[in-house]
Amino acid sequence: MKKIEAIIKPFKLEEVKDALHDVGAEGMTVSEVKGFGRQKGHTEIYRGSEYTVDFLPKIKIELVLADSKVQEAVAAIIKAAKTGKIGDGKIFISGVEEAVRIRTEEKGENAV
Amino acid sequence: MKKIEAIIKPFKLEEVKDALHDVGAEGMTVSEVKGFGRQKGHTEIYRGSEYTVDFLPKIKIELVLADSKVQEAVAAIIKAAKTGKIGDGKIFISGVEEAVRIRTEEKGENAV
Amino acid sequence: MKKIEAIIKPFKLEEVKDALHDVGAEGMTVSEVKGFGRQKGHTEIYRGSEYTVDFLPKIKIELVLADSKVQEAVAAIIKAAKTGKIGDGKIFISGVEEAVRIRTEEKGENAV
Amino acid sequence: MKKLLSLFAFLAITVSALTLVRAEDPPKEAPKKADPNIEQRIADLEAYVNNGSRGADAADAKITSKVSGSGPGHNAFQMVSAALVLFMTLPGLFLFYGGLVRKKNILSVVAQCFGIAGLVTILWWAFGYSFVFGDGSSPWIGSFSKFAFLKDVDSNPNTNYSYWVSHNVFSMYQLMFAIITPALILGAIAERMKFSAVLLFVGLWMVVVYFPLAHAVWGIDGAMNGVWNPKALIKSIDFAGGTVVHMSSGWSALVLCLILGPRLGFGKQNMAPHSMTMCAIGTGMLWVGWYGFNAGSAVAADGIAANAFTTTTIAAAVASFVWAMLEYIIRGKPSILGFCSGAVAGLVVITPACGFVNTTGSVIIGVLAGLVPFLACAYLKPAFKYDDALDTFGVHAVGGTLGALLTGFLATGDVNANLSGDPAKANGLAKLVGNGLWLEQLKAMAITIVLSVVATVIIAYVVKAIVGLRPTEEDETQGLDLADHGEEGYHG
Amino acid sequence: MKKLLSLFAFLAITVSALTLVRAEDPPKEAPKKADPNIEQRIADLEAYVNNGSRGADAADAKITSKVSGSGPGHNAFQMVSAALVLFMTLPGLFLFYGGLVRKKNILSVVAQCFGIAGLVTILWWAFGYSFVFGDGSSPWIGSFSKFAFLKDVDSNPNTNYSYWVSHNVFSMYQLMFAIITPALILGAIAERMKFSAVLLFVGLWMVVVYFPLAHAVWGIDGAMNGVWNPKALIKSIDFAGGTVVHMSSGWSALVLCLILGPRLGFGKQNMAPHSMTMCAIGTGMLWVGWYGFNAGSAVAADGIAANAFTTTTIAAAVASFVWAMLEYIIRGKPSILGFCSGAVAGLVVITPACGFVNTTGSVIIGVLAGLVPFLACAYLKPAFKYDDALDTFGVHAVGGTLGALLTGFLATGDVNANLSGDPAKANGLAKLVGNGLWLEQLKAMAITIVLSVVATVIIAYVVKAIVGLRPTEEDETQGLDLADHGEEGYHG
Amino acid sequence: MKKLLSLFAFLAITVSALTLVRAEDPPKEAPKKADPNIEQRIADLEAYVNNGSRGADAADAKITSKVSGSGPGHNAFQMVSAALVLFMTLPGLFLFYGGLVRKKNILSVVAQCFGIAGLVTILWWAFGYSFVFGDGSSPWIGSFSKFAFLKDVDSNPNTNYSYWVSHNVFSMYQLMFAIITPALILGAIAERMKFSAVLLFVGLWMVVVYFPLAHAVWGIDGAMNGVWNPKALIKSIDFAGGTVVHMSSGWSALVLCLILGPRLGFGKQNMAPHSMTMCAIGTGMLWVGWYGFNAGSAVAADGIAANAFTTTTIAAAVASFVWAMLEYIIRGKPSILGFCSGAVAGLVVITPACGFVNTTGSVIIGVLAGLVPFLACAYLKPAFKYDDALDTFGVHAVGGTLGALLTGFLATGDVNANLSGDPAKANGLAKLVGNGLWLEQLKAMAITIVLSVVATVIIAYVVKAIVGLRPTEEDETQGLDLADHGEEGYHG
Ligand SMILES: Nc1ncnc2c1ncn2[C@@H]1O[C@H](COP(=O)(O)OP(=O)(O)O)[C@@H](O)[C@H]1O
Ligand SMILES: Nc1ncnc2c1ncn2[C@@H]1O[C@H](COP(=O)(O)OP(=O)(O)O)[C@@H](O)[C@H]1O
Ligand SMILES: Nc1ncnc2c1ncn2[C@@H]1O[C@H](COP(=O)(O)OP(=O)(O)O)[C@@H](O)[C@H]1O
Repeated sequence: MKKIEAIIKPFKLEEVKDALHDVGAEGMTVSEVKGFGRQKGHTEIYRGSEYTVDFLPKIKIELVLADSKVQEAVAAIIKAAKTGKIGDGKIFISGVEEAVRIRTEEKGENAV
Repeated sequence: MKKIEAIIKPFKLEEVKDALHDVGAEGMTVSEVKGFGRQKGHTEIYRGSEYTVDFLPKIKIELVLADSKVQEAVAAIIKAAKTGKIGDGKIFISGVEEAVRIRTEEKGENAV
Repeated sequence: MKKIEAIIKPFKLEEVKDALHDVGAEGMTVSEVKGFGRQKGHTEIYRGSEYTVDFLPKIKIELVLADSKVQEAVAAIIKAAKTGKIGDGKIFISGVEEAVRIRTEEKGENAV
Repeated sequence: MKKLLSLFAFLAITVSALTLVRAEDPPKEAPKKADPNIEQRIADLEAYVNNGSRGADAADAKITSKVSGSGPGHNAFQMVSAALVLFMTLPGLFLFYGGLVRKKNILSVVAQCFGIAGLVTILWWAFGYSFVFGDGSSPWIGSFSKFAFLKDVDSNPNTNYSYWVSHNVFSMYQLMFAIITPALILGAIAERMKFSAVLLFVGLWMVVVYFPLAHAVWGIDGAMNGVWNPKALIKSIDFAGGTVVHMSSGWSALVLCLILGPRLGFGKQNMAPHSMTMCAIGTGMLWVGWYGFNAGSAVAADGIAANAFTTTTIAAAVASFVWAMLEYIIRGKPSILGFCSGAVAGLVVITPACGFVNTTGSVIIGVLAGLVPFLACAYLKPAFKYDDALDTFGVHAVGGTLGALLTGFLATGDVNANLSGDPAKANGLAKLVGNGLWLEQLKAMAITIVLSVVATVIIAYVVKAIVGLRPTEEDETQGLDLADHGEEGYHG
Repeated sequence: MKKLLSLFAFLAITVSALTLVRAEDPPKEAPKKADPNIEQRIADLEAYVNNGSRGADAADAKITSKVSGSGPGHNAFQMVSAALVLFMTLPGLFLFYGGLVRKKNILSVVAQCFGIAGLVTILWWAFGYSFVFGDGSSPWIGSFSKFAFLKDVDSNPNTNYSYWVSHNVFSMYQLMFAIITPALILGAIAERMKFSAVLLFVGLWMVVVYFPLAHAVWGIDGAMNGVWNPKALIKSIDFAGGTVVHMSSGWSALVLCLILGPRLGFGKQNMAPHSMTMCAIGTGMLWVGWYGFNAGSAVAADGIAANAFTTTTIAAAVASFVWAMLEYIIRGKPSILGFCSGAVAGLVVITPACGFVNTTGSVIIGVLAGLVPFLACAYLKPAFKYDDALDTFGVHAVGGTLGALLTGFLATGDVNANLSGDPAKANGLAKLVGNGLWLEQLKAMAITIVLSVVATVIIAYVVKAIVGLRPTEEDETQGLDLADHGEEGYHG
Repeated sequence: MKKLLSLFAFLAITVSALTLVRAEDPPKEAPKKADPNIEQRIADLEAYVNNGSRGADAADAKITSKVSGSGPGHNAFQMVSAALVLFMTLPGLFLFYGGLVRKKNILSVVAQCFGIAGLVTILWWAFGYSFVFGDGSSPWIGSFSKFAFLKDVDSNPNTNYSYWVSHNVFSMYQLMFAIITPALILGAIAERMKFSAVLLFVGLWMVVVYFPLAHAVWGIDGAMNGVWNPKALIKSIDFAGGTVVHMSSGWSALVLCLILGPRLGFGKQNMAPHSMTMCAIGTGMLWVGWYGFNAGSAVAADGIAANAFTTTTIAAAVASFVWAMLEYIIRGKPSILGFCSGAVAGLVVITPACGFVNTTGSVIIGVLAGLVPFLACAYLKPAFKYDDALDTFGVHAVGGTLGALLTGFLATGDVNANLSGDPAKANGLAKLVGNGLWLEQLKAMAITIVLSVVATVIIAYVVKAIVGLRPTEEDETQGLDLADHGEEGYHG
């Protein structure tokens, strides 16, 4: 099993979710994160005080899935999340040794 | 060392934490996430506009621990988090190569 | 490629970010998390009800980078995040198999 | 659906019962009266400034008045006061309470407040106002039909209650009290009572508890209206609602929360307020709005209102400070919730007293209001383990009870001439002031508690039988916002 | 920069145009008048209590008055009312609307409300007030110069509009209406109109739509001022702004939102309110502030104000309850937004009627206000797929239109003697009340709709040509808070 | 504990000092006075409408009055005004300031505001009111004992300050000023001063700075009361508190923030407002409440109040617009904080002037209020690097100073006859108006600045010595909410 972590632009979440769903990903977990990268932030001024905000709002999607489905899922994410503008985000893939579904205690690929 | 990531129902956090503590897990990190899975979401209507909310609030617990403690910890999580109803969540286990305690710069299993 | 996950004290974020930037880390993703560890929490009393808050606000920094840069990055984080007081946090390192830049579809170390 | 049906049935029955009310006899042809002379005209104008009665107001008056309508200063004050009391509920109370619940239940508090506002207004219009302020029926209950559908409640003063405030404004002012009183109960049962059950409970409770009690205490021929009813059975006094508002809601709240049982996870899960900031905002609004509640209860912008304004300010500020300083001493940290609770407790305790006690009295009340409810919330509740979620009992029942009693000890004719007015002389109150009045107060308090407790038990079981009281475990766990209203308090 | 320049150009032109206004002729030397005698002095004092005219107020008066200035009760009420109407916009409306937008646009709503407050105040001071309430010019437009720069608008009453309220207070009270009206439009175009475009649009819209319309309806010599203008061309009535405020803003809002087009992602992305709690707070404040709006429109703390206060309360509460109960029946869950929308709809619909209908009329209005706008929001909008983001059209246009019409049917001289006063007799209104008035109402409604729609189309395209209407896609996606104001609503 | 002890010691000492105050001489037996005749009765009623004095108010009056108490319109207005000024602090100011701090310190701002409300009320009751408004002592300080414990402060007017407003209402109205003034200081020292230190500082500051200054400016025999004291030493004028409220708090704030030093991480960490939305809500409430502050300062609902209401509105709206438009020009984006700061600055600058300048004056003030404090906040503060966290100095000190000076130039007898009343003639003010008054203003300003600065230095070091000023680094880092109050602003 692999874990895909995708950092995407917030307003792309719905599309990416649908795309993943279409390729058979049945579960995923998302969180609100802040990203620092090439996309530059902005400056906010509050009266005399100026603050540079380097961190931009991003969404992180985590999903664990069988090795066989990884390529398809990555392709789906790219397709849905790409705007071509800087800041579109990254996808990271790493190995997962075991998965358990708490409700049924199923293990492995059956659990994801 | 292994990393356990458990996605659980929010109101189970206290119990899971206590259970993990009981089996000797001394540290963990939790975050608020949204989950998409078999458990269906709900629909919200604001005057004429209807929105389907597919993502449900979940809690993600991450803890890194020595290989030897993994089984016990997983069992503890399952025991505490299980309600038997859909949406109970998942546990994922993956490898961790190194751990460092910032304060002391201790490394490896001493650091977790 | 490796993934570094660092749990740090919230007010250290700016310093750690700058330190990482200085050693050439061009991207990172941060999230607000709650930590449970040796650092003890506090008690809040609302009229007659007392609540123990075990979870303390922490920041999690995730960054993926080439194997060669890991040591330097870890050192930078430790330097910037250390206060010497309990609760300074942890750094975890694990393997990443693949990385993709969504915008360009670049892969591997070019993508991080 | 069942729940909805029963609610509508309830409304329909009460309203249609009234359509049976026959038209009153046609007004008797009034004998032609004389115009006032110069002296009388001046006296009428002076009456306006002094909030006194016109020559034409006397039952047997032979003259008319050239200023027979409402008077601007008093009417303006009463309208603003009514708006302020509404402000106490919407948004004051729903912020004060809403800030203290968990995020998933914030909207349920809001919906309950709005729902009560709508429901009670309809009841009030249909027969509630008449039931409370329609005189000529009984000391314990007003006339069901006299002012039904607000018939004859127009812009002219009803001199039973005010010489210079429009009758319709008075009725709206009193409506705001009728709205906030049941809304106070919400604090005890927060986070675990179904919306349909809340509405049905409140509808019945108004009819059985509030309307009769308010009539007995404030109706011109009410059994416990010591100040205005020369034939009062109990010579107790309650300026702005220690018994009617705070004791009735507070004691009912205790009973209802016992019947309901504690929230799921009570004592185990962390149920800390989701927004103390919001609670503090609500407190500020309650305090400001309370001026309408207390000073407005003079039903005139006169010296009694001025006195009530003053004592209210002092009691609230002192109690807020005392409560927080007690925490400072005992726990080492003065809390925001302490300041807020103290302020509200001060306002509650001064409520029955504000128009009857002087400044010194208000300081004493402030100190005790910071102390006694603090003890109730901090020690009584944990000791008995009932889940009075937001301390309606601890603050309103304990505070209202304390206030009603203290009024008996501290009331003084110096600040309120009505305490030795004709009705008070007739029924004996005048002699009791400063001299055993507290015994009369005790009687009124006992009646209030008995009525509230007994009626609440019965109504609660009736409601339980019809629509059920609590949501499913799943709904309660998910939160009432989504379960009952299909919305979330915050997004994104 | 271009946008800014055009804004300033606009301001500069309008203001400097006025510097050309020549000084008025010197006031004619008034012939010496006699002091009032005792009888007259008493009559003047009675006039104060009754909100009537002094002897000296008559055009041909030969006596002076010893109470020739403003009167405390009325003036106090009017000042408080003005403050309440401001409270409706800042913070009432920006919370009500702001709670309904997404987090990234909350501040843009706030900024637009504040920006409008500043801009409209400047226009009002320079010439707007004069344009609306300066008489002697035309039935369709006020005098451009009579009260320019608020010249001669001092603390003495302008008896055209009130016997006892200071002229300057009246002008500030009316300013608050002029501020909230364009701010209502913001609901339809929320989240997708540039700040510069909003300001420019509002500036032009005030001059072309609001000022003329307000003059025609409320100016003493206005074409549609049935109550006060003996020569009214259309004998319609509008107590507190059904046409002037709600229809004008509501219909303009629809047109503008159609021209703007829907928000990016409309119908696809989840655009749920970022804080229903905030929306509910705003609703409570709007309701409370609306008492200033409606009762204050009597421009006196008199019986008409009292009536308006009462009908406003009932309509709001009933409509709130009805809207939510409709949802309960149809969807199974009464929503907080339903309670809030219903309350606001009730307030909108009663606005033109509040000083003219009785309690029964207000219940009818409450029921219909809960029903008709509900249908518009829940079914009309989805059917036609226009993006009236926060339902300005559904609530204000539909509600205002409904209210203006219902006023025609339900108005009754019983609660407002002015409906059969001298001007109303002169122009024929007196006969129309209860007897075909709705046809006059229809005329006024038609004129309001035509003016609003046509003018909005033209102004929108003018603004589009000068500064453009919409932000870039990137700005809209990022949110207007950062794009237009460089700030975020919440941190940390 | 130490801190707490010293606080209580402070309270105890001040209060017990008063118990030594001996009972006043028994009131002299008043000679029997005649009843008023018809003419006098009418004149008294006219006096009510005109806010004039009754025949019986004259020092040597030989007649009584039939309207000797308070008058409804004025009293109503004053009570509402007092409530509005309280609304400015709770919740207005704590939202305005609280929105601007970081999340971890929001409750500390709330607690400080509530704590001040409680503490100052107790001081006010014990001796503060007497110290300010008790006459007969000295031009620089009031009588310590005359009205101690609010003795003799009842519902009858104290004609030194108002003919028609109840004395107790006046005292509560002024209490609200005494509460908000030290609360303004909190803006400069936010996020880094211990709660115990804040309370102790404020307690001392009230006694040393506020009470004397308020007496000198507003006491009937105050040294700088140009309008009312025929023997004023300095003929300066200050309608609603440019010197007493804004300069005193603003200059003290600067000094205190310099002594405290900057927040940990100042200039390095991001300290952006945690909720600009909340700040904007607070601004709206401050604006609305300010009508009570400014118009209420007429202590009557008369033409002067009307004028103050008008100038306040215009100055606030214009300044808000100007500040934001300056940002628009200079930075390309008008900010919400700009609109808010401008509005508050406009309100501050018009405060001393509102009852003395006309509409044109208020426009000038509005423009300068948008400009000068903007420059102070945007350029002066960064240049000097002091950490005036929420710009109390930039807005209140700079604005108050500007306002006090502009009042000297723009005041005109046309809008306020008191500028040429008997006392003003006696002390020479009448001649100075429009003619060198600004020099007198300068004197008053200098005295205010010197007193504030010197006293603050001393008090700050005294407090530092007793309880210490700053929290530990750990506490400050964690946030004062948890450290000082054991609560968090938001959960879940
Ligand atoms: N090395 C990295 N490790 C973790 N997250 C990263 C890394 N690089 C980029 N990111 C995440 O991806 C987001 C987009 O990256 P950015 O450099 O701004 O744009 P792009 O990927 O289009 O070049 C960042 O905001 C950050 O959240
Ligand atoms: N493949 C997956 N990858 C990551 N998270 C998942 C995955 N599947 C499920 N989850 C997480 O687990 C939660 C519970 O899953 P769900 O399918 O609803 O119930 P159950 O696990 O009981 O079948 C989801 O809300 C989601 O957060
Ligand atoms: N085994 C672990 N797995 C995951 N996170 C951990 C673990 N141990 C500690 N942490 C995180 O590190 C933070 C600091 O740990 P703590 O034990 O309080 O202090 P220290 O690291 O200085 O001993 C914790 O709050 C938690 O977020």
